Amino acid sequence: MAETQNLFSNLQHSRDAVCRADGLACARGAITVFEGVSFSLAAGQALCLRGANGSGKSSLLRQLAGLLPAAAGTLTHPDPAYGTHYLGHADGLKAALTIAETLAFDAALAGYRADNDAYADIAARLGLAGCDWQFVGDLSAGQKRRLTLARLIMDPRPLWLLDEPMTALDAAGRALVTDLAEAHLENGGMIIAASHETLDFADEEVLLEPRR
Amino acid sequence: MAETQNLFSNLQHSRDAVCRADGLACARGAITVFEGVSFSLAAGQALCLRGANGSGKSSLLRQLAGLLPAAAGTLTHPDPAYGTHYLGHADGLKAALTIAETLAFDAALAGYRADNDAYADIAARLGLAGCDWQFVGDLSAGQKRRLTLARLIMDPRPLWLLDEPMTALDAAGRALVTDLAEAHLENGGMIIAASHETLDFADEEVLLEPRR
Amino acid sequence: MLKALENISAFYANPTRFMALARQVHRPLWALAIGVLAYGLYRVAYVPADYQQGDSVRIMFVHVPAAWMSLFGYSFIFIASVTALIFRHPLGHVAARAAAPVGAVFTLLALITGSLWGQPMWGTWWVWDARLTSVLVLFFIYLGYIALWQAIDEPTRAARAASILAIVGFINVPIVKFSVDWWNTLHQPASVSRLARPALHADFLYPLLIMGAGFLVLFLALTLTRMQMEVLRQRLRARAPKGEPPHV
Amino acid sequence: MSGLMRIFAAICSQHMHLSWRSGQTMLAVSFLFIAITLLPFGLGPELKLLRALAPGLLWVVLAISLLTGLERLFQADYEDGTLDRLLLVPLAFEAVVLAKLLGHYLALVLPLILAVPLAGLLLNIEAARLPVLLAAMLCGSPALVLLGGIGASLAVSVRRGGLLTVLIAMPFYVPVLIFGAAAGRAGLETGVAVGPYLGILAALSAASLLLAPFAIAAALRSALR
Amino acid sequence: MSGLMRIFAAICSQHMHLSWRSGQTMLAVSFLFIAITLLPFGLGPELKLLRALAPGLLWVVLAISLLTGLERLFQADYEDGTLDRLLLVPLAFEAVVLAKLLGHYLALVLPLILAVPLAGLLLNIEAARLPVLLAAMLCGSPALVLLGGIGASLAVSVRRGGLLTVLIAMPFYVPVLIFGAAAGRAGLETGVAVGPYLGILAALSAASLLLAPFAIAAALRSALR
Ligand code: HEM
Ligand SMILES: Nc1ncnc2c1ncn2[C@@H]1O[C@H](COP(=O)(O)OP(=O)(O)OP(=O)(O)O)[C@@H](O)[C@H]1O
Ligand SMILES: Nc1ncnc2c1ncn2[C@@H]1O[C@H](COP(=O)(O)OP(=O)(O)OP(=O)(O)O)[C@@H](O)[C@H]1O
Ligand SMILES: [Mg+2]
Ligand SMILES: [Mg+2]
Repeated sequence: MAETQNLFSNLQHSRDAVCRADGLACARGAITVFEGVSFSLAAGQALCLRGANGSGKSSLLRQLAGLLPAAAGTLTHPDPAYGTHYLGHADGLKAALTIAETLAFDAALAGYRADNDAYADIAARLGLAGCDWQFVGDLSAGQKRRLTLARLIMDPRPLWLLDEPMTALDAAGRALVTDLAEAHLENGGMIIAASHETLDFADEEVLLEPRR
Repeated sequence: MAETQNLFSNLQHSRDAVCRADGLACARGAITVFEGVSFSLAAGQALCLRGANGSGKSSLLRQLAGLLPAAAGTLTHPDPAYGTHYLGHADGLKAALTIAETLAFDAALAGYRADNDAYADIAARLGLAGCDWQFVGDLSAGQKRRLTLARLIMDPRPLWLLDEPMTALDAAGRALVTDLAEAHLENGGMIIAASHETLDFADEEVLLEPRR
Repeated sequence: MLKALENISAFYANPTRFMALARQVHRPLWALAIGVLAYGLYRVAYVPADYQQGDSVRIMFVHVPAAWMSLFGYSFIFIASVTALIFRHPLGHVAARAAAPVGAVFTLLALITGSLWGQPMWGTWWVWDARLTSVLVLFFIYLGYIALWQAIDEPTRAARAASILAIVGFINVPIVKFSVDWWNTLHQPASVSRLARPALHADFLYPLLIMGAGFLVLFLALTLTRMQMEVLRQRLRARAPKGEPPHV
Repeated sequence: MSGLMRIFAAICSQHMHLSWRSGQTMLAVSFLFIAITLLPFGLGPELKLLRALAPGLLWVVLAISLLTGLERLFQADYEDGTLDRLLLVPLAFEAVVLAKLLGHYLALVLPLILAVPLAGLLLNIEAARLPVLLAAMLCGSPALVLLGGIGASLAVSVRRGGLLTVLIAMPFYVPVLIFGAAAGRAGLETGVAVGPYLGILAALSAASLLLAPFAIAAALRSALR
Repeated sequence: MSGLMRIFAAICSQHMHLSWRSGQTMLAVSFLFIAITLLPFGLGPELKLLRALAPGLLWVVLAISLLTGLERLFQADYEDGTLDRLLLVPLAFEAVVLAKLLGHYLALVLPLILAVPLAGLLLNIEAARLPVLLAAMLCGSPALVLLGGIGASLAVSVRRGGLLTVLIAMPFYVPVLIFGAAAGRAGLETGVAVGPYLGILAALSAASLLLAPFAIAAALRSALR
């Protein structure tokens, strides 16, 4: 995490934070997608959501981010507005901005401004070339995905919600995600990720079984 | 392939078809993404494109589909209008249609019309429930991906171009893709797929190295 | 009194109790609507032809109650939406959604009968008179509200969006009315004037009031029936096991 | 039905289906009425003035409603990858384009034109004059759609190219509007022959029909690169 | 600059930046001029008539250009996931909405209004009368943006909800248009006081400012479910 230390001196998250679900249920439209999901996560732990296609992993992540209300059960989690990163299927990138402009916006949403060298550093760390002229709309699928990781680096928040974090990434990209995740866990962060692949950084799993 | 045999009695593709690239180059914007790529593929063979993020795999597939012109070199391939399926990152699905309506459109683009039972069969084969009322916009990422596979089943074309075919799919979904691919190869079809994972059905690999 | 109202409303927040009540009420309500309307029409048939307007004055007995209902309908939607959104009364959305097309049809009826009346009275189907124009705008607000309900497939999302629109739109109605009045009194040429309205004779007044009452009961009956349909549809949806169509 | 015809029909009817499903058709018609309703607020409610301006206003409102709808004619298909697919069907891409334009015309433009008589009443055009206006719009509207389609296709690769569509299409609309409004006025004044105007409008439509599919297909192909 | 203010500024300026980068700003202004140019073709070129109608026409054209642009105000952010992100910033979502609306106003509406004097000259309004028109538009346009934003946010989860935006927003535009056009006419006739009209327009804007951010934030939140 050498480069990011220029921005944040290895910020430690509170060791008391928890993220817990108790008998959680999720309704989409008229359908109950899952029911009775419970888990508990303490600082420094990572959880991998598993389940067949359509079993409600993405929906659960949106519930944790406060974007989707719970149909039943209770959720305890950090205040999403300060404590949560949510990386979903939609990447929130603007095709008409350059990489540097995108990073500057990320910085501003984190409440600060850095100089161009810092942005170039971060882009290099993410394996992206042409920081100050490459338009985001021209990036390849994996390059876009890498760019979204910048948010995790630039804005330290305790809870990361990652929906299929390995999508479109090559081997180096996967290693990058794993590195970031491990450093985050060491600093006392929490991660909940949905994936169909094995995630090296996750120590626990929750299996969502579709209600039939 | 029991269900699809209702629609197509195991159509055999011509054993003479080839797909060949000779010294192919690709330019995007002012940048040459790759140069001097050559390969050759005969009926019944599958090729996996490999390469780091941004090395030009998706661009090469678009060239093969006739959507992007070659900057240099030659391409020999079946006429895209009759001979090629291209499944890219953009899925071409309409959120406001139901699954059955989507399948009916797929059938019509293949030049025929089937009855509702046939569509329900195909949806079941793809592991999708609620064929005649579920809106595509409400499907999960993996379910959408599965639905795009219907085109491969419903319209027999010799060359399949698959961009990251395993994205968002669970274990059953991956097995489904592998099954479809193997049946296609047995029938004399050709497949070129770009992926960061190992594809069981591909016997050859081409590595794209970014030109720096 | 307020407390009692609250209790009643809480009691019927349960859709099952509402449905039980509705089953008891809906036949008498329809009977009443048909009865009052029939009696009203009978009275209208015996109203003497107007010395100025001839028989076309009979349009009034449809037009005026329809116009009243257009305003009543939107107020009804507003109150139902507030109940649903702020007091979280589950039947509010159902009532608002059920009433919207009914109100819109009454508004359209007021517009059409007004136009039909305008042709013999003013020699034209339409004038940009203040009252007419504000009814037209009201009709558009209805249309937007209905379109919003239909455009969003997910029921809870549609319900929230529609109630936001209903509430904001209700604030807009008096503003439109007031601005249109001003616009028109400033610039309406004297050549087009509304018919001079003498104090209404009792021969006209009573049939009009009866028709008004009939329209009101008709509105309530139609809305209640549509509410029942809506609740049934929601139930079928909720009970549908996975793999069955959630909408009927 | 042959395979190619089935493809043509499927593309056309899918477009119509989506327009109807998403409420576009009803909304286009409402838009016409709302625009007609807004105009008197700006211009004042004098009937005579409105009547004199009515055919021209109706044409301009029709053109603007059309443009508003055209904006996303190819945009959605471009973004979600449907255009990629439609390039890989055994039908000439020009025919694919024509199928989409036809679907757009049937689903959105025709209902709009059929709503014009009622809108004309609001602006107080005499009922007897409406057939001429309607005929003029039927003759001229294909040109509006086809030429608007050129704008829509050129703007497609530009993100949020909506207003670009408008900017590109509007100059093409000028001749149609001039003759359309002239036909409408001729229909109002007895003794002025309407036929020549209708002929010119039909000729404009025919010329666009020959030209537009090729231009649009070429523009879309290059947008997909 | 404090963190929260920086977030507000970033959201606002990103919106402006994107509008400018994608050519929206220039296009909105061109749209105004093209619409103004098309109108005489539809209405016939009599100068006196045009002059009398000019303020009203300018208001109607302004309203329609605005609506055309508003349509996609939140749509792109909704589709690409930016709205999800903006719900997770340490700023009240109402303030986020206000930042976007302000960005939209500064990038698209203000340039449009500043282009009005030139357009007015094309329609032959006397130069001395323009300041009143301009003042009226400055007072009334925030209401148009804020109320249009309500329509845009309600239509956001609807695919191609563009025309729905228009349908919802237009009834709200009626009062602004009425008083706007009245102020414009009062500006043309000497002796009629303009002040009250401007006051009403400003009051409408202020009332919308109090109401709209809450309605929009609520609508967007429920769209994201
Ligand atoms: C489309 C055209 C018309 C519309 C939209 C319209 C609208 C309305 C409305 C909204 C009301 C109820 C107002 C209230 O009670 O506060 C009303 C009442 C009435 N209208 Fe019309 N009207 C139209 C045409 C006409 C015409 C042509 C006439 C007769 C020449 C007419 C005569 C009346 C009368 C006599 C009343 C009752 C007045 C009262 O109760 O205060 N209307 N109309
Ligand atoms: N219009 C363009 N202008 C400039 N560069 C472009 C343009 N389009 C694509 N590129 C560049 O072309 C390269 C190849 O992109 P492509 O999408 O083919 O990569 P890929 O191998 O599919 O990568 P991934 O594994 O991430 O999917 C990328 O580096 C991308 O930045
Ligand atoms: N608006 C809706 N109406 C009805 N059903 C919906 C709606 N939205 C989502 N669903 C259903 O909810 C289920 C859960 O979807 P979700 O995206 O959470 O699944 P997932 O576990 O992330 O799947 P994947 O592995 O494919 O990403 C799916 O079966 C989907 O069809
Ligand atoms: Mg998912
Ligand atoms: Mg790729």
